[in-house]
Amino acid sequence: MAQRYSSFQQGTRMWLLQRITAGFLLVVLAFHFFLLHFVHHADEVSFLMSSGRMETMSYYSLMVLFLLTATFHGVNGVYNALVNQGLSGTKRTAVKWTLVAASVVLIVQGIRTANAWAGIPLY
Amino acid sequence: MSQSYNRGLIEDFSRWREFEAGMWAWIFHKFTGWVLIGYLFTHIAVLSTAIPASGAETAVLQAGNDVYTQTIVSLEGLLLVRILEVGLLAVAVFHMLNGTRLLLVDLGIGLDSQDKSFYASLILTGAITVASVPTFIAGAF
Amino acid sequence: MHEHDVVVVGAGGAGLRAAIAAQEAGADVAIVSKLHPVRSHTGAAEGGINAALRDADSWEDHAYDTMKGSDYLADAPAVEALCQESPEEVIQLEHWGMPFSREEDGRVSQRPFGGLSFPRTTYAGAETGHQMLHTMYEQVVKRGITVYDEWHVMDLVVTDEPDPADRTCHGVVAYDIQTGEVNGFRADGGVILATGGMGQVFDHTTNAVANTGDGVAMAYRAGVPMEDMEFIQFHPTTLPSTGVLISEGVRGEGGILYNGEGERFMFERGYANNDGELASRDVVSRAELTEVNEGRGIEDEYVHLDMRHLGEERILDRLENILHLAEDFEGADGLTEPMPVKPGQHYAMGGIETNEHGETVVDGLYAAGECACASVHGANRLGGNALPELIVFGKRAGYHAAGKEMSEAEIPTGKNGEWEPADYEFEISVGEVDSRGPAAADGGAVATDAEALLRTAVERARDRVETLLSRTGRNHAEIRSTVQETMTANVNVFREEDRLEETLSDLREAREAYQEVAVSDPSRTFNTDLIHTMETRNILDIAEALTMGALARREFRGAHWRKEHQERKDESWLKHTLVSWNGGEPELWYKPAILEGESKTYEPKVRSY
Amino acid sequence: MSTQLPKQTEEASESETESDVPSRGDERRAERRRRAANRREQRQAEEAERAAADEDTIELRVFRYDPDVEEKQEPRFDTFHVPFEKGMTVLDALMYARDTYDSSLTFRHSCRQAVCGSDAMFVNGGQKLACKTQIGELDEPIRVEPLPHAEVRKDLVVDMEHFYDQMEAVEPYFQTNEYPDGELEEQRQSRENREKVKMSTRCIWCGACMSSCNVAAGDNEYLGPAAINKAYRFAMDEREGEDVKQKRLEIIEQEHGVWRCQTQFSCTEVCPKDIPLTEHIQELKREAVKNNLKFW
Ligand SMILES: Cc1cc2nc3c(=O)[nH]c(=O)nc-3n(C[C@H](O)[C@H](O)[C@H](O)COP(=O)(O)OP(=O)(O)OC[C@H]3O[C@@H](n4cnc5c(N)ncnc54)[C@H](O)[C@@H]3O)c2cc1C
Ligand code: HEM
Ligand code: SF4
Ligand code: F3S
Ligand code: FES
Repeated sequence: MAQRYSSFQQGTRMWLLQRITAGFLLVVLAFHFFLLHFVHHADEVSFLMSSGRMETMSYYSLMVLFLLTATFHGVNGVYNALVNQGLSGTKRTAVKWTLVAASVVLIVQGIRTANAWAGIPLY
Repeated sequence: MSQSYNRGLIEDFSRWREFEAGMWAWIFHKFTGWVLIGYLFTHIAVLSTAIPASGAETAVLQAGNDVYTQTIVSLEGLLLVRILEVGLLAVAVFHMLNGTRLLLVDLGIGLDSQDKSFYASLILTGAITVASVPTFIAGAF
Repeated sequence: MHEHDVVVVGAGGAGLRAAIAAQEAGADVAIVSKLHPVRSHTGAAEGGINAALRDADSWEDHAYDTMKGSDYLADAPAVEALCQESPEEVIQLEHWGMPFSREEDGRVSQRPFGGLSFPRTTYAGAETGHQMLHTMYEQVVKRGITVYDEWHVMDLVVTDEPDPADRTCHGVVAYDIQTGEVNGFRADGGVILATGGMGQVFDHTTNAVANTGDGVAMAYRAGVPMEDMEFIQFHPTTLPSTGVLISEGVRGEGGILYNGEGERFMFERGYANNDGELASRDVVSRAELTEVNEGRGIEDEYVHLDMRHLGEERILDRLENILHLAEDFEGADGLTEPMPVKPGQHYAMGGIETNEHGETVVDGLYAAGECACASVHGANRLGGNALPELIVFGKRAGYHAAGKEMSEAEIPTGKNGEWEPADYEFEISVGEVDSRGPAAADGGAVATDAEALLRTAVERARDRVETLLSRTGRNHAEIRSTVQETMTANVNVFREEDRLEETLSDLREAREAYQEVAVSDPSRTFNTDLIHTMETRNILDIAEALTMGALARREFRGAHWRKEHQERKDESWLKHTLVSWNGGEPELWYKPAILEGESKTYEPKVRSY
Repeated sequence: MSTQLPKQTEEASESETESDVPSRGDERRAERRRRAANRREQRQAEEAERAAADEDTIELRVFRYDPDVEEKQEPRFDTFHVPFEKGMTVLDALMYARDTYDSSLTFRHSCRQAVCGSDAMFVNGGQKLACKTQIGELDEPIRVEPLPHAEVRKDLVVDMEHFYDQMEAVEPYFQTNEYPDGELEEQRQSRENREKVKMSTRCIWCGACMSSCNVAAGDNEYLGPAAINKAYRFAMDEREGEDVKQKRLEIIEQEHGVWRCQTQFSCTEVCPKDIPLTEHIQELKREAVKNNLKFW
């Protein structure tokens, strides 16, 4: 028992993370929808309004976290679905890294966008 | 388990008719999950127009003539987009509700009424979607 | 050709236990079974396993109950072995993890059962046999014992000496159901038959479709006598369409039997004025059939078992599984309607003659379980005594075959002890129709060295398969149902001389028809048509020997009721009936029952409870 | 109607034991065979017609396939008309069809009382034990197929090897490091604990659950609900002790173990023994997580 260094096996960790992110997303996605469709209606959206929200540090970090968790949750979900359908071997490795690459692109692009609003010059 | 040939070809058995709640839930959850991640990519792509927009003059921004605002406004002006958005809402709401159901199942809560909670998710999704149509369509005409 | 020290035929409770024991004793053992082990009919047993586990109980009491229950036709050395070793074997099962029902203090539960003087029936819910079978199969997996599943054993490979006592068994020939391959299994240590019951001789039985008594018939044709075949236990409450057993629990809780006229016949017709529905199995079975035969049955077939008056609450609490059984297998709702029931064949007390170590008269051939007759059940089996028989005698046979040192057997086999020829002349000829056809084989072959013997046996089996597949002729299903119908009509709970004779002639006809049997499915893959055809041959042989015994035994003992002979005749009938194949000309003979036990003699008393 | 194949004479005499050149005797026998086959066909046709005309018959559509027989190499469906009786099960109907119309109709069966687990099939689109399924509760025509996602051997018989392998992959036998000292002394087990494992011990290895699970269909190595349930049966048995439980958790936590389950619930729906499979799988997932969290 004690000699198990990695306390969490891959399967356990991913499974648990998928649930934890789901729990988090549940709250944030609800908030997101509420804010952007019910409080502010779709036809009122403009750069400045987004920008105004994004300049608040808490909102900014919440959105970045939202992006990270959603990306993980979604991509990991897709990966699981494929693996469950019997994806294995080299194909599986290929798919895995493609998904990782796509996630990185998504996250980078997302953060750049957020920065653009927040006025952080890193984009 | 593998199968030596496709037995489905011999006769269409409309097997899905026999699917039980849990199976439908699984299929819908998959479908909605994929739609959501697909949308996430699209969403970020659209929002990225904010990057060039941020270089625009304040006046331009105030007038809403920047790339970002223009993109959004023109998109939101399309009825199709509005309808798709309602669909997206439905998909998201179902995924959230059923996701909650799955989280409960993972915790071992309410396994006996897993079918009822699936039907509840469906009904609630429908209700929420219908109720939010006015909000979503607002200003589209 | 496959080679192992010990080959066990059958993977029910007896076969699995034998294999485990042989392996423990150091032998290289293989199991050959026509069903995957977990599909064996041991899984159907519900009630429990008798074992004297508690301080207030003793093996002696268990032995006494068993002898009494057997109507003094069991052999005391076997009964005592059963009762002495059952506790240890049950604890062994517990140590292997079998999920027994438990008492408050964590010990295994025991319950009372008919004919027992102490509640010593150890059980696991209403699925004792299932749990036992699976627990033992788990041990087989753990030990890595080789299992050839879905191999149908066709024949034993036995030398051809004139006297069965000089013969030696060298292995078996089997047919691979999956591929159609016929192959030999050589076993120099021994072959253990554990092929279970023979319920398919009757058309209404609690037994599985696979219970065709193959082992008994194979051993019979190889020269081993069949013992006490006329003793068949019938269960009074089985569902008419499938034979699924409705446990005695329903009557125990107060369920009532009604005939077609709505009479509570057990009382109103005076079958059992004191006990009514709770009279012993044979009494109730006979009462039900009398009602049906006299025209007071329902649809001329069954009677009603009604439990509605017990109330939904009580039924759901104590008899819930009965509701499911009636619903699933009969489409009847026990809460709103009475359940149809009729007597069904349940258990064969007789079988392959063995001693208390499972040895038969043929060297290197063993038998254990329901196919064997050691004999522990005599004329009537007590509920809960079959499962311990599987593990006790399965283990003994396994040890013996693997060469473990065992005590000297006290029960003689074959004509090695005291015996007398039968005093009965059959009007109908019995046995092989044409003793020269391939099916006539005596189990023997003209070679002496094992290798050659096996080779010829395999060749002969291949020929048989080829012949059956290539010719046209009758389908076995008609023949099988003829046998089953006549047996059920004439040799079940009621037996009268004329009708038994009639049955012998029906069987004769069926045998003649079988000469022309053919298999219409030409496939080599999973040819169940072929398997069933071979099984039908076994059913025929068994049915005949059974009927012969029933005709010869002119008394009423245990499960054997004769219209002309309404009492137990201890002076002349404290003896076992044996039928030897004799190369196709069955011979009936008797040997005395052994009533002297280790320290006491079991004096026959009137069997009343 | 009757779907009995005319007997393949060539096929049947193809065995090595018979000579290549047909002798007169062979011809005569072949002729006789043909006639017998014709007679049988006729009889069956009549029987079928009679059955079809009868009000109270049911229509059974049965999947047929046999790699060994030319006419059956192409999978197809055969129709049988079987007289209906109250209480009749799908198995009874199949047996009737086999014994009356076509003795080559092949399916596994033995106990007829839902304990041997031989006859799980795909009936009207659901995994069912044929012997435990009342005809009266089904819509007609009744379609009977072999279990999906398993290799078909012949007609309704599928290859169970893979299922058995999975069952045996979880060390499905009791293990403990300590036994009670006394002779004839049993291990103690509380009633609660026996109650806890009770349902899981009821599995009859029918394979219905495995066949219904889409994840198992996609991932051949997935242990599957029945094997996981088997592991549950031991992992939750208090008699085994903590260290053994640890080992058991490691088995079910492997790559193709519990994490594969996507809570489809179809296994639970089809299990003829009403074993709450999904619940057991979920409980093992939580056990595994808890077990791992201890070391964080
Ligand atoms: C419904 C029911 C309830 C019962 N309840 C009880 C009870 O409560 N208590 C009790 O003590 N007893 C009970 N019995 C009796 C007891 O269960 C049986 O006597 C016992 O299980 C028989 O076990 P076995 O190992 O001899 O045979 P089985 O378990 O029948 O096994 C036979 C094996 O032989 C194999 N086989 C057969 N023929 C061949 C062949 N030709 N080639 C290869 N393999 C072959 C089969 O595949 C199978 O594996 C009950 C019986 C029934 C039917
Ligand atoms: C709002 C709250 C959400 C909850 C409660 C939730 C819950 C879950 C859960 C529990 C699963 C795991 C299903 C399983 O493995 O059995 C899952 C899968 C998945 N989720 Fe979510 N989710 C949420 C939001 C999202 C979002 C925003 C996305 C998109 C980015 C997403 C995409 C996916 C995908 C792709 C899967 C995999 C589906 C599959 O198995 O094919 N989810 N979700
Ligand atoms: S768990 Fe249920 S469905 Fe699965 S094999 Fe066991 S009995 Fe059959
Ligand atoms: S159907 Fe399969 S996905 Fe899980 S709940 Fe059952 S194992
Ligand atoms: S025949 Fe045994 S389970 Fe159906």
